[in-house]
Amino acid sequence: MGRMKFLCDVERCIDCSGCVVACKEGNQIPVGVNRRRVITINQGKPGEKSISVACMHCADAPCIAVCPVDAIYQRDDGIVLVSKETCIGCGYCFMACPFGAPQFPSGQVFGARGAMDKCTFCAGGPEENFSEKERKLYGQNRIAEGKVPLCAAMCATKSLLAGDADIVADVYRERVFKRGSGSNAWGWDKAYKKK
Amino acid sequence: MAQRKIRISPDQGTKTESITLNPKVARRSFLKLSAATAALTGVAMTTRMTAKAATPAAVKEAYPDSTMIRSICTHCAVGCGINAEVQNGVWVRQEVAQDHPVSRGGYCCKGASAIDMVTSEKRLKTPMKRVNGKWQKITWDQAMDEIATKLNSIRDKDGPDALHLNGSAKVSTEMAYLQRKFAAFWGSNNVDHQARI
Amino acid sequence: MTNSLNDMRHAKSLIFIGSNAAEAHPVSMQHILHAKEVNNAPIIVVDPRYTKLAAKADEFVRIRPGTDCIFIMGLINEVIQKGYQDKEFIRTRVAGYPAMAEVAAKYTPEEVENVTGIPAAQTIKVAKILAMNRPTSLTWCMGGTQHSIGSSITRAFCILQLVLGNMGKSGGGTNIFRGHDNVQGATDMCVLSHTLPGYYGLSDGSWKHWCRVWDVDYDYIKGRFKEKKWMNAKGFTLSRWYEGVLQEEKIEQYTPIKAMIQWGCGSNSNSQYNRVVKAYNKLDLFVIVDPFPTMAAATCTTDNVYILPCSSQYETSGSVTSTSRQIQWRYKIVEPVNGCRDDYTIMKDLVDRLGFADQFYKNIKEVPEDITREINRGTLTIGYNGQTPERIKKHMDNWHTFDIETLQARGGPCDGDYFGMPWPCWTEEHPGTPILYDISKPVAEGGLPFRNRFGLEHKYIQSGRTEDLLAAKGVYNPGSEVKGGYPEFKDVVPGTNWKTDLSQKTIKEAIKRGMAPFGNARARCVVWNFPDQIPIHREPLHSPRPDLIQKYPTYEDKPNHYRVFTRFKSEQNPDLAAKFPFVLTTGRMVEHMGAGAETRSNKYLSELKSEMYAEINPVAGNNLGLRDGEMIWIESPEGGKVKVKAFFTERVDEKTIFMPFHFGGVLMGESLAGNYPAGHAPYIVGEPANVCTNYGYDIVTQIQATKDGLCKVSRA
Amino acid sequence: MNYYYKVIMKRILIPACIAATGMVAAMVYAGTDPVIVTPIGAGTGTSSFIQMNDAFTGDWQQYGQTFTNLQAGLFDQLFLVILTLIPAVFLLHYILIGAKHFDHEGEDVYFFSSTTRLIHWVAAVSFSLLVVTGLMIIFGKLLGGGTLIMGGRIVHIASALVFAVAAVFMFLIWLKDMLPMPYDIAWLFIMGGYLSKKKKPIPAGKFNAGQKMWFWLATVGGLVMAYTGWYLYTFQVTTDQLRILAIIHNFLGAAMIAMFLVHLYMSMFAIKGALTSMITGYKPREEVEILHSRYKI
Repeated sequence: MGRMKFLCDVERCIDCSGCVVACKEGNQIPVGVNRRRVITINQGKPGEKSISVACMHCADAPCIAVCPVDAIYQRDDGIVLVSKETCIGCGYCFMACPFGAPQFPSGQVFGARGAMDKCTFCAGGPEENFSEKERKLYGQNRIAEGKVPLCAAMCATKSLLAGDADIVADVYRERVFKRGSGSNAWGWDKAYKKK
Repeated sequence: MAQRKIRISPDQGTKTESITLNPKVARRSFLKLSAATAALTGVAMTTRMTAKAATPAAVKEAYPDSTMIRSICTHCAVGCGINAEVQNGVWVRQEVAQDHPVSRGGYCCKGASAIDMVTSEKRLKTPMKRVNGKWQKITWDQAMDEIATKLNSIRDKDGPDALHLNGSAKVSTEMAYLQRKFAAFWGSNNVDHQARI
Repeated sequence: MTNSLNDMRHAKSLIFIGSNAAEAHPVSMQHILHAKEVNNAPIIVVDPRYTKLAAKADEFVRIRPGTDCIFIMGLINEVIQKGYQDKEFIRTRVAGYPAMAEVAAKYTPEEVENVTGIPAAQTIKVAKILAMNRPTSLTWCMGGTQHSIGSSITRAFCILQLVLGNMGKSGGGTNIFRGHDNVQGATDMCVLSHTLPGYYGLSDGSWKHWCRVWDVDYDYIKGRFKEKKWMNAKGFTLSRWYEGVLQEEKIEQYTPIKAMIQWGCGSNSNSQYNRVVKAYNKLDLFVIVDPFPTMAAATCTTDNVYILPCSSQYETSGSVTSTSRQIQWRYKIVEPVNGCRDDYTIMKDLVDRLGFADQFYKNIKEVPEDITREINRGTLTIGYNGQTPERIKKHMDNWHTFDIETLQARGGPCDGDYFGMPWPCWTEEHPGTPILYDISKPVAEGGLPFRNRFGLEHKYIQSGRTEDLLAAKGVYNPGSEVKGGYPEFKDVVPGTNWKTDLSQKTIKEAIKRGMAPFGNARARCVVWNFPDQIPIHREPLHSPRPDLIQKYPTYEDKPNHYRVFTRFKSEQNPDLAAKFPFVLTTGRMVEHMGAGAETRSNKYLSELKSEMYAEINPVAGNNLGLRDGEMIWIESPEGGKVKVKAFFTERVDEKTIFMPFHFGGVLMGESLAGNYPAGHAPYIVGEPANVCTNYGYDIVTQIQATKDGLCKVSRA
Repeated sequence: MNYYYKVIMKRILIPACIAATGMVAAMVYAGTDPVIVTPIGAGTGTSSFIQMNDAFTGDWQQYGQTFTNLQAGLFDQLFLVILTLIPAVFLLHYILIGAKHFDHEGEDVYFFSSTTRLIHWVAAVSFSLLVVTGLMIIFGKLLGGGTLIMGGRIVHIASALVFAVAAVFMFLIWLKDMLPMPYDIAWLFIMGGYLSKKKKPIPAGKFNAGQKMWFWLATVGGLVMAYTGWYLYTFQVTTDQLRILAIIHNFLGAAMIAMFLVHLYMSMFAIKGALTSMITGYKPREEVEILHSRYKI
């Protein structure tokens, strides 16, 4: 059983924002919504580290637990998706998320938040695969095409890994082994430890 | 003009497995990504990106009848490969050039939005001329006629060295060559490009 | 680059000087980090700024801008003092080494510390790291070249690699990362005012060679010039063409510049940009050819300005040469959009109307393939002759067959070729040369000795013996007929040499005999045709260390430097540093490119980095009473000033201000957003940093010195 | 779900404390600027990971987890309990003790001025909408979410604006009568006399202690709700602050809904004709003399 996961290799991330723009351009996301972001700590000092983060598609996703309308659901391959037509934009998922993944474009009335938008692992949404509606609401459905999410595929230094958890872990383990040192994968304890 | 259309068939994976679907998404049957990872191993940096359809019926192309055309990113000199998915003469999607030997599908933020060079709303649409401090749209013929007339009169009056041509490192090698050749045929060495700075 | 990006995977150590690959060439980091992870290669970053690349480095060396030469010469000295130098390599393949070593001996680690600010211990440490981890890949970019002694600095880099014996080796080499996507190709085609395509120069022989290639009469071309002497005279350059318009400095040309065509060139990458703007408004005719309106369009207040919307490179086809000298083909993805026209069409339209189309397009019927063929025919010096359009396309179609480690095709239609046939690619069967000056391979398989560029006249005293420039006995590519140095090939076809024999028989003959057409020689440490024959340090024109000017003075003023008087000594004023206490340096950021016309017209990139800023150290900022995020004025000694946001960061040290140079659309505090054609102003505008970059040009190349100027800062 | 349940049992004290101290905390928190990157000295792998977490979402372990646990397991149940238990108690009260009847034929006292009534009804309508739409959001999954609930959210925001204004006016016009008095304690001891069927004068001024409690909750609490709600609407605070604000909003909302139900029962069922007084402005003299015995007519 495949289980999709993200992993950002902190040692390799160079803060080029390739993943961010790949996601935005590929899924035609409005300006202001960041499904994926890169942050840098200790900028300009020794110990500067960057990391790219989006929805981690957690095993026991807090967002699903707090959603008052059950708009968020998890597929069997672990991908957490939101139904934009069910979402009411309350923002609880944002408060529950350890990664700051849920994003809210401005809605029509009072500028209140519209339906939540977040990383789909490039797996579209609950609409029919490749339908115009799916593309408009959620962007590409690359998983249905058998392709890797854009951010990971376009990562300049192959820092961001995405895909079957076992393979991602293998690749990362191999890297850490080659380096002779290294730390754990960032975010994995929070996102995936419960299963 | 050269326009070769290339079709690239995706790598076929070896592993395939059917999966039980979440009741919520039961009506969709999607692919099992046996190794859907853009991960590169630390040793070989090879890409394992294999996928196989669960059932042939489930696979419907995102952009039917599209063709894949290869190009090279126009930003920096690394020369990252670009796979452009074109449907009915429209560039619909920038695909990942995972098998390009230098970039291995990698892009920085500029390269990841290469398609924007073509789709940007800010692209100029017609030749323009400044008249009384205002930009005025003119036709190509008018623009080229006026420019050529003025160039010729400057050449006659002041000589060929009264023109300076700033060429470009953003054009193709062929075009760069034409720019240098143009200066030679025009009769001046006043030609230069960004490599100077 | 002598090697390729992929070859950097084999480096055992990497040193970057004035290069921020993580921001300027992010994808190259894939290979650089591979070397770091797999080979445990230490990465040394020498930069005034703690860049994003430095964040990945093992050793960060903070250097004062403009002192690269003395640091490298100090390293060379340290290498020699400790006996780390590759004695065999120097004996057999390097010329002028003793004279160079004598000069380097002056640059002790302590002197280096005094001038550059790098602790002596660190210089010693870096020398040891480089010596212990060979081969070293050395990379520089504009941080190494944009100085008044840029040409000396780059030569120092090369000499360091020669002394360490890192040239012609996998994992070694001098790997200069070029900036724009086709800056290598355009440079090879010499859109340059001092040479004809293929670096032939401007001599009569060169003109005659190219007239043969173009199939036109030499006299016809001569007739196109005002007088013959202008054919051989270097023209104005991109960095100082505006002096030809303004005439504020003495120009050496019979007429001022009256007309300007700016084709795919964002203007705000020019230093002294406010003076460039002045020149724009003095022109009788100004034509801008670009897909996006550049800042040049917005700065003009006069009429007689035309904008021609050309298509992007994705809407046309042609070859492009990457920094690894690989030639790749861009297929046309879509037809030009929105009524734009591609470059070739615009050129054709123009040439037709100017009335020399029949001569100009004599051999060009199919565009662009026939142009490629003409390039193949004429550009013999650097081996552009094997890369026929058919072969380039074949490589593109089969790029998946190339091995990532060696870049050589394994099987398939391109079997044995190196990706993109890195030049020199001597014949249509030649696989390309992946590593320059590599004598471990036969010439026919991509090997190459050093070029015998300067004949046999010059002699050196080497190890007590007098030697010419040819390589020592025993240094040759496998299969070479001559087992040692040999001069270049000529008179295979009588009256021609390998560079001018259009039948290419000379080249083929050389390859057949296992030899390089350009001979087998030594690399020079002494360049007798440069003002400084051996690289020495000279203080920047605007030096923040007045006490050093006496000891390291700059050059004498140079009249007729690319047709314009250029100040050196008269510009170097020791009193300046008191009034302008900060060193101003500029650089790239990853989100934008060049002058930014393209990237600032991209909504996603504009969103990522939407404001112009100046990096200032918190200590310096607090001493000036500034707050982070406050607007400040930065002023140059020439009177250029920009109003930008202060960004407090420890990336820069307390004496340095850094600005990215991609912004435009605002000039000295005034927004020009309204001057763009309606609806085509970029999403974001900002002050161009180059309004503030100082006067100063390289003595040889006239590259502008944007990295080591002075400035002062005040609250806006 | 089970997991969260356990955690709630363990952590029931923490949220209670937060709710208690939260109002003050929220004021302090919401005033500070959101910090995106906290530069702390060079870190080892682990410490830089902690910094990264902070940069993304603040201290998730402390606040995020608490919010998640409360929202996932407690809030909807708390509201369910309030919505069922309180009406059930009142039903019992209605059956066992029954409503109080006062003589509506006799003399009436002019009790509420027209301005007062207007403001009351503006507040009442907007507050009812807030309650209804608030409950719609809380029980959104029963209604299927989507446009209906999204619309509910919009109405919630709109009514909140109206209510916030009305609450200020209510506060000003009733403040004098709503100040706590010593006899309010006596009122509380006898539970306002609602547990007895006897018509005995009850110690209360113009408003009794129960009404005072409702007043303070509705006005001050309402303004706290408006304040927290404003940030839940704009999101212009750090994530940690948002979490605290959301917790306060929910707990306080629960309390307000509970008091709202009490108020509804009292005005519509427990005292016959009480509703009329807020419409006409007149109360029966007998009612005033019994239930508001200290009020000088």
